Amino acid sequence: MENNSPKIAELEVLLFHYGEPLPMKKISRLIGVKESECKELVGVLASSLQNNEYSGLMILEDGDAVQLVSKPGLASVNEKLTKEEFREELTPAGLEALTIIAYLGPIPRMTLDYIRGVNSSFTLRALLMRGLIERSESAKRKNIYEYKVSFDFLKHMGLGSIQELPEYEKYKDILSKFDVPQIA
Amino acid sequence: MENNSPKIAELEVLLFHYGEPLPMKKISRLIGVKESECKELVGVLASSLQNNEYSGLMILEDGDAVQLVSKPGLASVNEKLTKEEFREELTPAGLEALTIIAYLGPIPRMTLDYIRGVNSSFTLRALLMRGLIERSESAKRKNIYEYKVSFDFLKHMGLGSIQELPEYEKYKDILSKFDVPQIA
Amino acid sequence: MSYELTLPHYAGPLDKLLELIEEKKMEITEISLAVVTADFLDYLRKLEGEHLDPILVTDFLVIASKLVLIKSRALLPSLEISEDEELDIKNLEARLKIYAEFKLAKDYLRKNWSDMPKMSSRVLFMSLGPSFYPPSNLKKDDFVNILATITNELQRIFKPVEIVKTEIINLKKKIEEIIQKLTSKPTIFKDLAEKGSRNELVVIFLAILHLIKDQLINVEQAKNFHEITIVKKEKVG
Repeated sequence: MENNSPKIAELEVLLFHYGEPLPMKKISRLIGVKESECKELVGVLASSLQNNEYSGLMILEDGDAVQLVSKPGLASVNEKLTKEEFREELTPAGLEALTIIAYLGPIPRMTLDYIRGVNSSFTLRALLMRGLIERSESAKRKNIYEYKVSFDFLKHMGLGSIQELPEYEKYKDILSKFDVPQIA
Repeated sequence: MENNSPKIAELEVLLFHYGEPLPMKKISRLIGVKESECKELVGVLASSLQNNEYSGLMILEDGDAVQLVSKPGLASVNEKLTKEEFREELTPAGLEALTIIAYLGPIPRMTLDYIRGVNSSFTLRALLMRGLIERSESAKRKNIYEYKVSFDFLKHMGLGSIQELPEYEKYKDILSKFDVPQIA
Repeated sequence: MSYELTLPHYAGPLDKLLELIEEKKMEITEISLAVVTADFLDYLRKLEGEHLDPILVTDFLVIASKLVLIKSRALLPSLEISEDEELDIKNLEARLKIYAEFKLAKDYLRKNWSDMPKMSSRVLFMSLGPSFYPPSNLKKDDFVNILATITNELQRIFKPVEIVKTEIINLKKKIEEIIQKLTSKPTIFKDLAEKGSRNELVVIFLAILHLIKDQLINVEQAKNFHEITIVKKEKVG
């Protein structure tokens, strides 16, 4: 295997420069590698940062995009740097919706309503406004929005990716286990 | 010698966060070490980054100030990203935010978020970087920024003033009714 | 926003249902759902009394109507129900089980959530200053189109809430009607359903369960598969 380190350094520089979550597609194009290879590079950089105790940085990742952030363990310095405007308190309805979206996302509102037994439109709107979830048009069905948690959600939870949620795999497929009829 | 790695990681986070050159004095205060010790930490971080071929970052020391920047060989990929980003047309989110700011400006981010039903932080930053909007501190409320379109933007659209926007009064009226409700 | 802001301490209908079943130390089954139906309706009436967000009350009523269907079948085994309704019953069971599963996950999120983010990131292009890059995909006329879309969407979202769907008839009115219709002589239950639609039957049942709670009437069912007769209770004293 050829030496990947220059590509990995380029990847880190891109994330450092851009600051916000950078789509994997863009990264692949900019550093001139295939998307599958790009995922690998992200993995190498992530574990290199994680294992380097001198480094205060880490990778956030959701499959589509990557962001460079500070490690959650460095609470004392983090406290001094974080502005009050980033404070987000959760209501019970917000917590409930976020939990289901975190594990099952991307999901349409209908599925969320079905599981919660309530109409979630205002809760979703509030979470969107606060940047804790994102919506995008469903790949399968036009005019249907799907919701998933955002990178900011990961930052409040201190998680590197959604897969780090406990029992993620168990919950991910929960709907199929209960013989739920066709919803959304 | 005690284990310095948490302090070094904190130092990196500080530099990552501020971006600009930080005086050694400020660093020592923020991470709670003596200035002499701080110099040592900077030295360790600098050589750790230098020797790590996976890392695209380095320490730049200028007199008494320290900055985290990308390694010199890697600047071209950043330039590519910047150019691409600004050459791109505005996204639907960008167009929407810009329009609301044009008709309602100066408005705080909260009002924009409320009307759009999604968080606008990233979109606002992108519009600011493109010089299409400007921000200033609210005259009424401290620590609240308000946004309005830039003079350059108006000129580019062939408008002498905001009032020349099509159906300005009508839409300003309609949108003003949807201002954020006064809630704690 | 009212849902989020005015009701932070109110649980949703499934939450309440689960709580009632757990109080009775029962598993989630059709039987246990029938058992807690009256308690659920009782709670719903309390909610209504507090003049809460109509959306919340509607959410409760939707679940209530399914419960009453379950209860109806438990009381009246001869009751014929459609495939859709059968599915509805099975669904409610499944939904409640899924909801129960998510309770643990919810606890995890609650415990690990930090109001302030635990990680920080940099803003977009932190090291660059602003310059001028006007969009070429924006013409003056586009403004009005964009604004029309936004205002339509806002009006759709903030329109006055339809309090209860047409399917769900106003409970209190129905209760009054039933009381008026009730004479001292026995009335056949099905005579109460004027149009005889399933939904109306369900609502009547709901109303009757209220009345049972109020001890205004007695429900007598001579035998399984027999029709229920309703007698107005004589006021004592």
